[in-house]
Amino acid sequence: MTAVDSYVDTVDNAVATPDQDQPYKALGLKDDEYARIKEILGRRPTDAELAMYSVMWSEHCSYKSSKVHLRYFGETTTDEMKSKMLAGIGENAGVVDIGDGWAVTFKVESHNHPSYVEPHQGAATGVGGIVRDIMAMGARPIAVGDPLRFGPADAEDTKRVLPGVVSGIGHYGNCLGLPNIGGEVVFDETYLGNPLVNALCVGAMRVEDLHLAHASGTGNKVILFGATTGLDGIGGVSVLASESFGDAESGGGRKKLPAVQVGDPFAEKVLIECCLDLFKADLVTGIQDLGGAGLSCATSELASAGDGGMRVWLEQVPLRAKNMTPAEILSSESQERMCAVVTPEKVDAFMAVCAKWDVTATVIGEVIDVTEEEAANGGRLWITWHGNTVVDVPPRTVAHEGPVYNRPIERPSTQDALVANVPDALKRPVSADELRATILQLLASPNLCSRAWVTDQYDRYVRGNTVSSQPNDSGTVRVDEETGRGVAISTDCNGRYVRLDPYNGAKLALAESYRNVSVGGAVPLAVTNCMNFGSPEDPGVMWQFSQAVRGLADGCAELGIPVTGGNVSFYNQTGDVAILPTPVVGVLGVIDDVARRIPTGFGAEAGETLILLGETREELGGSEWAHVVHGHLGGRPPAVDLQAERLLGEILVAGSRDGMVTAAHDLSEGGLAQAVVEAALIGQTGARIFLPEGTDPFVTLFSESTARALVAVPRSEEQRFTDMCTARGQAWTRIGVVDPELGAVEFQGITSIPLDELRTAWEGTLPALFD
Amino acid sequence: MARVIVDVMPKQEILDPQGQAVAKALPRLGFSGISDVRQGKHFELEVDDLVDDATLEKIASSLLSNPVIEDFVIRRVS
Amino acid sequence: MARVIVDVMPKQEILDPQGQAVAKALPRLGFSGISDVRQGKHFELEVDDLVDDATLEKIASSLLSNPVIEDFVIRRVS
Amino acid sequence: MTKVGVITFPGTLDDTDVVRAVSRAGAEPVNLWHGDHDLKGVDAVVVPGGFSYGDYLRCGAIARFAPVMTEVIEAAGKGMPVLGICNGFQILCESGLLPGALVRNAGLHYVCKDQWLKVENTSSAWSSRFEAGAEILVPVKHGEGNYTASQETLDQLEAEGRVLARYVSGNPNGAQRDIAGVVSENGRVVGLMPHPEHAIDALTGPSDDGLGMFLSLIDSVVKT
Ligand SMILES: Nc1ncnc2c1ncn2[C@@H]1O[C@H](COP(=O)(O)OP(=O)(O)O)[C@@H](O)[C@H]1O
Ligand SMILES: [Mg+2]
Repeated sequence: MTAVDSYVDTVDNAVATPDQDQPYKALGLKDDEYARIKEILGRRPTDAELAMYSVMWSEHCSYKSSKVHLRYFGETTTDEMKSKMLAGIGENAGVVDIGDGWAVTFKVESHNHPSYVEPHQGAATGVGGIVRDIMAMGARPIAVGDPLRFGPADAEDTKRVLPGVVSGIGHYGNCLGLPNIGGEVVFDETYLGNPLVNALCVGAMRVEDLHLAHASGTGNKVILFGATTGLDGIGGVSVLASESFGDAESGGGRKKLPAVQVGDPFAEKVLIECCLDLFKADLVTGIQDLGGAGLSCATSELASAGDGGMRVWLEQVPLRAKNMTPAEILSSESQERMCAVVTPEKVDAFMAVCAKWDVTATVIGEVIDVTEEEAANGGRLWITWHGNTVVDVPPRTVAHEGPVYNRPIERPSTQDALVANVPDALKRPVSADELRATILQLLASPNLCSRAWVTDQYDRYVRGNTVSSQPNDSGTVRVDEETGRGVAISTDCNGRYVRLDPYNGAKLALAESYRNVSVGGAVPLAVTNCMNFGSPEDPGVMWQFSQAVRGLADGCAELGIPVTGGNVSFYNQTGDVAILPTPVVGVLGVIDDVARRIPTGFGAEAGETLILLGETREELGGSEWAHVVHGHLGGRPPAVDLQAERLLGEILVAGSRDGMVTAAHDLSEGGLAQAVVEAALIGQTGARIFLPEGTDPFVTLFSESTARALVAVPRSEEQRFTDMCTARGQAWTRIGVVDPELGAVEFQGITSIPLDELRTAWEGTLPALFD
Repeated sequence: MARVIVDVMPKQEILDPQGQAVAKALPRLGFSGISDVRQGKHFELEVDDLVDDATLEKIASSLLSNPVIEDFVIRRVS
Repeated sequence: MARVIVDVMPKQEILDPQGQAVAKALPRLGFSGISDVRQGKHFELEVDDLVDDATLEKIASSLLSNPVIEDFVIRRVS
Repeated sequence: MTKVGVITFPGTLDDTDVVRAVSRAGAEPVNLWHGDHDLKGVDAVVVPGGFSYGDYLRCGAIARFAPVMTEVIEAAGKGMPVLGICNGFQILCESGLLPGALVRNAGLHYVCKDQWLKVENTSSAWSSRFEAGAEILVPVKHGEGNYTASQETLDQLEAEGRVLARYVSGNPNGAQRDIAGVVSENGRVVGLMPHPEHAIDALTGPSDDGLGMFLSLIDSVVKT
């Protein structure tokens, strides 16, 4: 043990040595932030306090660059939109009332940087973290999903990152027994070096079981339970969101530690069951997960959300590494831990439940009274280490009163040129052979090919409630086995659209996600998001960000569904080059009986009529065609029309309720050609498509106009369905028939491609790259 | 031809859930006196005599182990 | 206190897909001269001096390895 | 009513699905806990899938020593029907109730997919409802389902008609002789990698073909 290791900085010591140098810069704090901490405390912080503030005031935890923009979500959420919302932005995860006494909570979070450093563990612990967020709301996690983005599919580093990320997500989620019901796999040059690993979790609970993270009630005990605390990810959080990524040195002269955490999904599975038993027995007053920023975050947030006072005996924390300092214990990001506030008379029963599950649980503190003056200043969090005070701070200043930046915003000067560079002059396929080749080329391209290589590594069956998952447009799980009530979820974002027009691009992400949920027959209810962007210190990136937030919020207001939560990940960039702005949007819908969900594949009944809903315009800016065939990005993205999306959604839900629609697939990247082929391959049946007369086949097949879906309607229902569309002003076109005998997809007058050939093209790409 | 052994172990400061699971199971099975268990990987390579130590080092660090979370030891046994 | 090492390897006649995957990856990464790779497990136990060889043998055969598919070797290193 | 015990170890995942399948078949599910020292009077036991004890060390290696398994091994010796699914199959092999072992999938990846199986043994306690040679569609989902045994053991299993089912239209894990499940000598203990409990309803699974295993069990208990 070195002298440095054994030295513990106390408050007394801090008062006695006001001028001692502190490594605040290495911890990611700026001069003025450090000065502000001194001002709050009226002295220099102790090492432990400095660790707490630095980690909690990091971009990742404090949202210091995004806060001023995110407020716009609240400002645009009307009371009516809030009517189904039981908890919103600010809680661990948003909660919505889905009817029959059920509430559902869902959230997406990023684990981008750790997954680049160590793909398997980084992605695995991303799943672990989001699942604990959901548990902290009192819910049982019921499904996970994983929107992913990587560099070019054939890049060398993608061969390292993608298989690791997929195995990490699969391993952790599969071991937890949570079905993976959806996600995305997108490839783009800008994600090389900045992969995006976003993890989604959905949980369900009875409305009356909602638990919010509060530490109220003087004398209540603070119990840390789950895994022991080690040296994992010390300082990770501040490193995560800081530009000095990768060179954080923890205090105390310890050798450099890896900023990654290793997860133990088994411990988390046991923790889930243990938590649910605790909730069932009503043993918990407040609960908080330990994620980024570990105990620093859990204690300061619990305390400031309650009556403001908390006392912690830090030496009580069960450790798994030797000689850990108080600062290290407070910043450790060891996984699979939770913190609960429990009334004294329930402590024994709490401990008994933990013992049943063999979960370590320890009383580490209690809720204390605060004076009026303390309350006004942000409460009191008092932490001792073997009798010496190492932290004595107002917790609100740690958890909620971090710095707020109004960063410079500027529309990049290059934006005009980008928008002016329209795809009109690109060479288009004209002959039948060229069109055929283009269909196959797009089908096999990395962004459009089958995701089975990824999704076959995820358990989608466990819990026995999965009604739809890959390759359907949305994932659907049953929540109530008696009534059949369930929820559907989809996440989407086309970063190229957002790059061309951040405001409308975000709306387009919302529109696609909304559409994916409604084509399954569910009614969209609420929205979550994960904002992945470059450096907030770049005014151009901040412009993208602020535009995207506004677009998403305005879009939600137009659709009447609230944003219930989200996550921001900045600094996704290599040198000066930022990733495509990627506001991943997740829409959650409700379906009152999952038995009437609409599948994506054709062929439930032979001879179904295929109807194209919506209007096709020539819209190829940012399209998959321009990207795959010409490596082109420019022009404007497709126009977004949320009223049209809403109408389309209503038509689909009505079609599902009345049994008029047997399959539906939305049109998005790759346009009609891609949608037809996918629905045929998924349904394992042939189809014949007649392109409407007088239209340009290329535009009809590859344009990416929004608010469109392809539906299969039994012949007996055709009249009723089209009458309904006409009556409600929904544009529709009869575009083909399902033909099981054909064994091919025929685009009449152009080409007929056998299903086998289509399947080989669609399914071959990822195995060839990653096996 | 030589046989080379590479043992790869989780770094000391990194969680080793596998080792812990074994350590916890032992007393349940009636075995006492084992205070700690760590579990790693054991590779046996049949190696041409021309392959030098630097190459083995590279193989171990780039393919057989993940330096972010693991350490390794190389031994030539014959 | 003694450190005991137990190495557990797939039996020769049992297919070892993990070892094979490594063996196949080596030439792709530009390493030649490695003709065979087998992958097993490596355990490090901290053991009380009272624990005798027969007990270690039992731990290795009943818990650490599965005799249907694996062989093991025990070494005391200190 | 036939009582079927469903064991939960720490890390068991598919126990609720087995409970659902048992009820759907018309029997009464009884939850058994890994620490239990008796089988609560059940007529049969299912060891469900999952990652018991995290599947650390080897799949099923730690679970086999749980107190409840001592009871199961003893009851199986007296002829009680036992079904091990996936991790349950691994546990039964580790316990010595079934021959062979399950090792890492040949492709080294976890595989979740709908899998066609051909049922061969229709005389076990869990398969009498199937026609010999019937092809059924049931999900597989595992990382270590590659069935391995010595050539003599495999020959013996085949000679005695103790291959419960084989994979057809593709082998998902490299299992020797495409074996998906095996039967004990007395025909009472069955282990298989695919998940019949996830194929009891076309709404939530690829088919309802799996229900036949639970119905077979009820027949066999009524008979004895
Ligand atoms: N990383 C992933 N994890 C789980 N499911 C995924 C993943 N990527 C794609 N999927 C699933 O594959 C299907 C096709 O994905 P995608 O083409 O992105 O759908 P869409 O265009 O309808 O949004 C969907 O069911 C989607 O949820
Ligand atoms: Mg879709």
